[in-house]
Amino acid sequence: MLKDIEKLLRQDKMPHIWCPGCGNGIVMKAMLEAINSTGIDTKKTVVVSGIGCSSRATGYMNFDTLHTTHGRALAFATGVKLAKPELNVFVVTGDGDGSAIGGNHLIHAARRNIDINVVMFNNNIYGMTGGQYSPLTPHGKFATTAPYGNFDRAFNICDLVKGAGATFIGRGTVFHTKVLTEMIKGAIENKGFSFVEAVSICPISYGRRNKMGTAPQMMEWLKENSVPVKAASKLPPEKVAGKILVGELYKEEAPEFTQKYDELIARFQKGAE
Amino acid sequence: MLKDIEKLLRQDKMPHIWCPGCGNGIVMKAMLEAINSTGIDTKKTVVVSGIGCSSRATGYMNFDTLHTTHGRALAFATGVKLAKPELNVFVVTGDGDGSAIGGNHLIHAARRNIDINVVMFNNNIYGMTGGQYSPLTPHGKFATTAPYGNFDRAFNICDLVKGAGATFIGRGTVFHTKVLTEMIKGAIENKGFSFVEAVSICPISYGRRNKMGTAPQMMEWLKENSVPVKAASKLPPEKVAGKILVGELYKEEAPEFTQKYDELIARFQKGAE
Amino acid sequence: MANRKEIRLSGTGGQGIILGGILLAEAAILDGKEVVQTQSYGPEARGGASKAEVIIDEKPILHPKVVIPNYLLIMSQAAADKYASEIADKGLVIVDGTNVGKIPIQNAQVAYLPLTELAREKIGNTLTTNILAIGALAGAGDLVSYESLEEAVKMRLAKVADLNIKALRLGWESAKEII
Amino acid sequence: MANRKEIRLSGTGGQGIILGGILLAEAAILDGKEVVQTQSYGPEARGGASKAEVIIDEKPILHPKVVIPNYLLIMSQAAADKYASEIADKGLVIVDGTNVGKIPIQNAQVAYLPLTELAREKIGNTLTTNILAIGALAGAGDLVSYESLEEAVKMRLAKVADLNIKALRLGWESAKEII
Amino acid sequence: MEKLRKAQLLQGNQACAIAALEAGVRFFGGYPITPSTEIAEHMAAELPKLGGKFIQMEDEIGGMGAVLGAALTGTKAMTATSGPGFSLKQENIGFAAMTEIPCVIVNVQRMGPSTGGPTAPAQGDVMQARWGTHGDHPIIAVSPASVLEAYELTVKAINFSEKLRTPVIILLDETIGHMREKVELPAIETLELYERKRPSTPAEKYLPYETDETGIPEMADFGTGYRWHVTGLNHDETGFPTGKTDVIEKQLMRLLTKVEKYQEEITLYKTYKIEDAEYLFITFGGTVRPAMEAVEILRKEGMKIGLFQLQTIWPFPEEIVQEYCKDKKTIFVPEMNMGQIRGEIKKVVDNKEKLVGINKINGEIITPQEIVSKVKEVANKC
Amino acid sequence: MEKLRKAQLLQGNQACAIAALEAGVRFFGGYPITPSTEIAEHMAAELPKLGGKFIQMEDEIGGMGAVLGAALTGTKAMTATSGPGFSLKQENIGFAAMTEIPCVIVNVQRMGPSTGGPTAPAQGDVMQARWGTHGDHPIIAVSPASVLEAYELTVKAINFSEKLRTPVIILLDETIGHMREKVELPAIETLELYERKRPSTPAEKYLPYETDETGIPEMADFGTGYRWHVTGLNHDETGFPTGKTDVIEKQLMRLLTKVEKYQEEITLYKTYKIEDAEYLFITFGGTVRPAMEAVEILRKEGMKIGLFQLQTIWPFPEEIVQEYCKDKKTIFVPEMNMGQIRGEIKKVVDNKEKLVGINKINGEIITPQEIVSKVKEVANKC
Amino acid sequence: MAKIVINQKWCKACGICYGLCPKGVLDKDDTGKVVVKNPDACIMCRICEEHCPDYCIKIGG
Amino acid sequence: MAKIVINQKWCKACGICYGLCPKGVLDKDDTGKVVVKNPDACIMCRICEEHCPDYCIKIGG
Ligand SMILES: Cc1ncc(C[n+]2csc(CCOP(=O)(O)OP(=O)(O)O)c2C)c(N)n1
Ligand SMILES: Cc1ncc(C[n+]2csc(CCOP(=O)(O)OP(=O)(O)O)c2C)c(N)n1
Ligand code: SF4
Ligand code: SF4
Ligand code: SF4
Ligand code: SF4
Ligand code: SF4
Ligand code: SF4
Ligand SMILES: [Mg+2]
Ligand SMILES: [Mg+2]
Repeated sequence: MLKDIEKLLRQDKMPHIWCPGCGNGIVMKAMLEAINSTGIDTKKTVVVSGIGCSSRATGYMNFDTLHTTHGRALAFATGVKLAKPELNVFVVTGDGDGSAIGGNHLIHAARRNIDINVVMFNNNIYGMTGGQYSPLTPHGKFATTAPYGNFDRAFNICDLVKGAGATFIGRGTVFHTKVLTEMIKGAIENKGFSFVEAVSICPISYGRRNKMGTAPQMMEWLKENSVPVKAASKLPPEKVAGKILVGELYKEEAPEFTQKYDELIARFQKGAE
Repeated sequence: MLKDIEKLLRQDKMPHIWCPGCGNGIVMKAMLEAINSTGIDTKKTVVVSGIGCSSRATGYMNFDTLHTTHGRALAFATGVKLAKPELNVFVVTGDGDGSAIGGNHLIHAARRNIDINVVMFNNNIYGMTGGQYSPLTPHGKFATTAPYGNFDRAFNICDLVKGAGATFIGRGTVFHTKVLTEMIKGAIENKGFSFVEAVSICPISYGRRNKMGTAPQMMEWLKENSVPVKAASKLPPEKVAGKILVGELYKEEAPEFTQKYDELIARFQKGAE
Repeated sequence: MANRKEIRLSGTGGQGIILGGILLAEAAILDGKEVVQTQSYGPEARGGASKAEVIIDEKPILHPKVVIPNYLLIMSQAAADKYASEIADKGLVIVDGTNVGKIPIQNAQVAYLPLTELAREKIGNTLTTNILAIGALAGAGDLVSYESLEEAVKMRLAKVADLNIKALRLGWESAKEII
Repeated sequence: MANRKEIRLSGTGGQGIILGGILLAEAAILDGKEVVQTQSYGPEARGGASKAEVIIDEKPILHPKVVIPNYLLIMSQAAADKYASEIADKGLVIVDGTNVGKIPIQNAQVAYLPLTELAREKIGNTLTTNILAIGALAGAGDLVSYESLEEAVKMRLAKVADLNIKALRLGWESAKEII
Repeated sequence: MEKLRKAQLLQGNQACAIAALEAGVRFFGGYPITPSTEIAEHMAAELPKLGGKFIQMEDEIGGMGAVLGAALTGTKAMTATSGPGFSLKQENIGFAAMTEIPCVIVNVQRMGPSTGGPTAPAQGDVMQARWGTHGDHPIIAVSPASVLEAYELTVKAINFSEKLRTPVIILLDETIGHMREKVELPAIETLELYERKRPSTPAEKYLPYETDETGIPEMADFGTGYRWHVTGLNHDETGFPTGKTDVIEKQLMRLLTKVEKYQEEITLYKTYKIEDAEYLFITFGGTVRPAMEAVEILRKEGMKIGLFQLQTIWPFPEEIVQEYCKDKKTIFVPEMNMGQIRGEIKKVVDNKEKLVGINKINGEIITPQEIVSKVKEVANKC
Repeated sequence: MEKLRKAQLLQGNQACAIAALEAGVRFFGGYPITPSTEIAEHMAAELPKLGGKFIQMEDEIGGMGAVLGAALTGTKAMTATSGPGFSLKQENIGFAAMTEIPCVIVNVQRMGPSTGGPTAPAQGDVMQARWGTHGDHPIIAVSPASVLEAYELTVKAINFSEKLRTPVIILLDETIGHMREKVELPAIETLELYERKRPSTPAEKYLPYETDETGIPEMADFGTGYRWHVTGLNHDETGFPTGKTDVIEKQLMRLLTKVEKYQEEITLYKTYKIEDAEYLFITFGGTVRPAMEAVEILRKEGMKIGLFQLQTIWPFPEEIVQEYCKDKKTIFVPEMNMGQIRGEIKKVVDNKEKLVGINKINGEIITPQEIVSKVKEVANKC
Repeated sequence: MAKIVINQKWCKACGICYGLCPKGVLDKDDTGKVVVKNPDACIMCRICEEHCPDYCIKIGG
Repeated sequence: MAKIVINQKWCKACGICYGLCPKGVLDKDDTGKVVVKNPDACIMCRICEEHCPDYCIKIGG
């Protein structure tokens, strides 16, 4: 509930810079809800972001926050987490920030299974720079650099991080806020690399150019085009094709990177005694 | 056969710089065999590499060849192919070059399904710089920067490129040269992004430190630890676990990037008439 | 610098301020004038005040930015708060009375026009407010000829020219009235 | 520069040339001398000629590279082809006769020793050829004291010290003989 | 008289993109970044109409790589970016310099360091344009001061890159890139365009880095049977790696001096009211026009001051600047940085005391008034 | 007398790594590259023994990012690379400068441009160290000329970075990095170490970019409840983004002048036989020792020549160099590049004619003999 | 009756809350900002609270 | 009899060919380089040709 998480918000920085109807505020709220409900020590929590509209979230979240260079949040976060494994480390990233320029850090952090929780604010566009296509812009959609429709194929970003080695993967949307919050909670609870795709809406740089209507209409669209992953398995394929699957997509147990490192250190310390 | 491909070799640059027993020469030979047997126009063939022992292969292959910066072969190759789609474009890369520093270009080229054939010389190590661990160095193995055993997890690089969108994926080894050649042929025939993992041996920077013996012994190891993918499905799981699967791993039909672009251009040209 | 006209259009992101500036600038070109158009961008400005500037002169324009405007359009309260204080003596200010309260300017002529209301009621579309506004400013300030401005609107907004020309003319005339 | 001893060890990648240089250098330190050790790296050098250099002096060493060696070890034909020509007048050259043919040096003393053969036959391990070689060079050239060299071998090659000390001594003595 | 097109309102970034297309650029590889994005957007819209290719790569490094790959096929290729992206491109810019691949990089400067002020005007990347990549290397950089110059210098930049086979940097700044103004572009048929020299020898005899007295090797398009090798390693005339010290030195010296060799042709500059000037402004890019306005103001007040505008910044035209500085009482250097060009002038001016910087780094363009008051402050002291 | 450890044979890269560990570095994030890799390898082996962390990242950009993340937790952090990697790190180095995160970057220079000569000595990245990232920014760079100096200057570099909250670059070159020589390290207990200042105020009152007269803000470790915000955007004292021009200017001016403010303390140099010198060498890093040898040779022949060694290269010690140049007949500047440091001296020397470069870029170290013959050639002309 | 606390100052008039409210409790004013029209109908489902991107709505005790 | 063409100049003595030859046709000399010991036994399987990293062996017509 809002009143419970107000303490986690830098109230004096509000209202935030996001456009009317931008989904970023909703995703950020889900993050704060999840953090609040898991009861992790907020003094020992660090949120790291790259550059983009979404990445500005760090400015509003009341933790130690780090707004890095474009695409590099996970590299910085890796340093934070490895240097001080007792910290809870989150990464806020956009679809451009995290899957275009930051794609390499994403797959390698996943590979290492380092205990970082990534929330990718996926608005299917480069919002901050005014609407260029991103690796998650669907085929055929319009963008300022895709004036004839995008003919890149989009990543299924959850498939990609799975191929890379992530141990927790979930997806929610700004319509499905409860699921989204649950997924972020799942990420926090997973001791390893966790990835949550938060499907968001950008009425200004994406919706407008693609004639998707107002923010509430985009919300409606999300509702109609999503299927809970559990339900999906019971539905006929044609009801699932092209739909956004929401919920927990993958989970696996595997050794965590900083823990392995600390075991090595412990081995030396024992040796020294 | 060697005599058939000698014309594709820059004889005056031989012998090559690779160490005694290095698998790179074998992989390069498989590439030349495949190119030769498919009969593609060798004047219209460009091979692009990054930096590493393996990436030096471009210096010996008698095409237009481009030895770029570390990790960037696919970016350059994308420019070559898109600018002149009639060219046959190959990328030679190492496990470090292609999956560490070059990982992002790899997944994005796969996503776009651009018609480039990537052969990754996987010796599980950074050979050129003397034996640091790579993203494909198996967990627990030793390297100069992993003096206590590698505690990174390795990518299954074929899974990764699959998650990213590659439309042809195959694997061979320097022991299984026929399979390797077949896979590269398959790559050439696929009109889209193709990826071939060539499992190689580096007796000097990897084998020695990991007590894997001489080059013929490493060959033997490859033989014993590989299973053809077709056979694998019929074997009990315990016979397959930890083994290198060789053969065609994935194939899919999908629109190719430069072709889509050319269709757009054609649309305009028609419009102009 | 006598002939140099420094124009500042201010409002809030999404109000079409920059388009307004471009139309004024293109009209000036059609009039055979020299012209420069600039704007202040900024992610910070999302929802906040933003501005577009136009300088029109007979001779080549050196410094391309408005130093102190002779002509000022204020289309939102945020813009008023930020820009209302800067205006040349004897300058002209047009304020969208629908959105903006009284502003404390003494040294210049200030005209309050209910621009948004006019657009809503008389044109039937508040999206034309910016066109109406530049019509008003240009008309009152004698910045460009009406013909050129209409021509500019026709070129840029070909698909929706009719509606916008209606708005333009309304703006132009309502300003002429009050001056 | 009178006391400056410039030593070049040349051979082929994998022959342990650099280790040899390090051992010489560490022995020189034990002798209380100043010493610098460098080498030429290069991926190009894989399988080709490579070199390690040591400079020993009584006083601080300024320029850290060999300009023209007084002492030269040649362990492979590739190295001979590349480095045999450069030697100071009255210098000393030791050639592994097992691997290298005659070299055309006139201005220095050249000793052909079957180093690899000695290592194979007398030590039973050709991997000790480099140790044998620096023993020979140090012995013939009076570069460092035997004790220091043995100490250096013990420190660096603790695990396989015995075999290597055997090789070292053999090298040292065979050189002393021929000089 | 010069043939001109009809007057139109154009943005600096747009003018740059239009010029590139008209000068024959048929490949653009980039990554969006404020305040350069309009260039990419224009390219995305127009290139396919001309049979050219636009690609938005995964990052700036990839954009630069793609440009170089395309250039090797014989295509004129370009990218555009701003500070953070320019930093990322540096490694591959060095590759272009080393391998002599023609290409043009537009850097629409914004305020730095780091993310700084994405939409704030600045001129802080002047030295980076020269020294951003590792190792000694040749580079050319030009900097326009108006929308028309953005057009003209882009055409020149492309010509220089093709002629000298070297990366050329166009240093726009936010002021010029985002400004719209009236321009009358030269008629297309009046453009003088240059294409890299293709091999005059058959494939068997082709030595890709052999040169005649021009110092510029001929360049074969990939896919035409020349089967040559391109590497960023030290290489010899054949293009293959070498470790031979004399060969390395020879190739590098040619590389480093080839730009000097054409310096006269490359050096573009303008002067303003300089004939009787006792005082001088030296400036470039977005600070030129406020400084010109300052000339006007100061001259009205009786000060004999003129202006020297560097259009070509790199290689720095030392001799010409020295010449113009010689008999001046004071030389004022307005820059939206802390004195990067002033540092270069310092190397050649006879008396350093005469050199005065007028610097501004607060995210706004320097104004004529600020320049005037600084000039007066100093001049009164003299 | 100074307390020293037992003499030992150490490699330059190794000495640098040892110094870093002894000066308290507990995090290393890097990516292998010749000729710097030994530093990473040493760190990988030793850090876990000390409870510190080593990570080999996916590339140099990531390495630099990880270092900055670690530094924010209060850990002294370092990376090492060479030219191509140094180019890639530039964007994040700018971030460190802007956000004032202490960190040390070792660049073991190799021959450039581009891939160049990976194992060939060169000093071609001097200007890049200063200007490699976009925008005006502060930077400190030191360059050792011996294995002992590699140790000493690494300790200094770490202290400078902590004290001034700024990235510090150690410009080794292949010569020094790969050379082994006898060294007697100072006893550990004699090291003077410096740690960044932690906040003296409680979290509620903490303004992360507020400063007293030191000009250096206090820095809270992440995870200690200070809940502060770090951004590469222009920011105010609170650390949050601002668009206010006066605030931007104030913060940037502090950033840019903080290094100058401590210039005296930062400026390290050595002189050699300079008392009666009529001629002077000015040099740094790997060219110092051949030049010293040249001093010896030339003095034997009766030439009164001395040597000034820059240990701190950036900020360039203009005044001191000017002072030392003043009464000299000729100033010779040996460099393994085309005159990068010479360019800086040119800015301050009274008579440019007196300045003579001795440059070598063929992949081999410059020799005393080459220096001597160049000196003679010039001196004979005088 | 449900307590509905609105922070109009932060409201950006996006329309999500009154668009999604299942009970027509919320509406817009002239400028599109949220107003409470029909508080009694509120069923405290919190859909508005959860979906307001601007942290303007608090529902309930 | 199979034609076995060896290019000793390029051979780096890695041992792969004579290690893998199923028929003991190939052997090493003093320096480890390949020599043909038993040409008659060759079954022309080309294993050696395919696996020689240094392009030293050609088998057959
Ligand atoms: C190195 C670099 N390249 C490009 C940019 C410009 N840039 C800023 S944000 C952005 C894209 C943001 O897209 P996304 O990550 O999806 O975030 P959104 O704004 O959509 O939330 C880009 C390209 C930059 N700041 N730095
Ligand atoms: C930007 C950059 N970083 C690092 C290096 C150093 N480097 C050269 S090759 C290489 C690794 C090569 O490994 P891999 O790609 O596996 O090739 P291999 O040598 O094993 O065939 C590295 C790190 C470089 N040349 N450029
Ligand atoms: S541009 Fe899009 S993503 Fe950015 S703040 Fe506006 S609506 Fe949100
Ligand atoms: S180091 Fe390894 S990969 Fe490189 S040439 Fe030698 S054996 Fe081959
Ligand atoms: S809580 Fe539910 S019913 Fe009540 S106002 Fe909000 S959305 Fe409407
Ligand atoms: S959802 Fe929030 S911002 Fe949008 S209209 Fe409702 S209260 Fe206002
Ligand atoms: S072809 Fe077969 S049998 Fe003949 S030599 Fe080669 S490996 Fe042996
Ligand atoms: S495989 Fe080739 S290189 Fe190796 S020993 Fe045989 S012939 Fe020589
Ligand atoms: Mg986005
Ligand atoms: Mg490898």
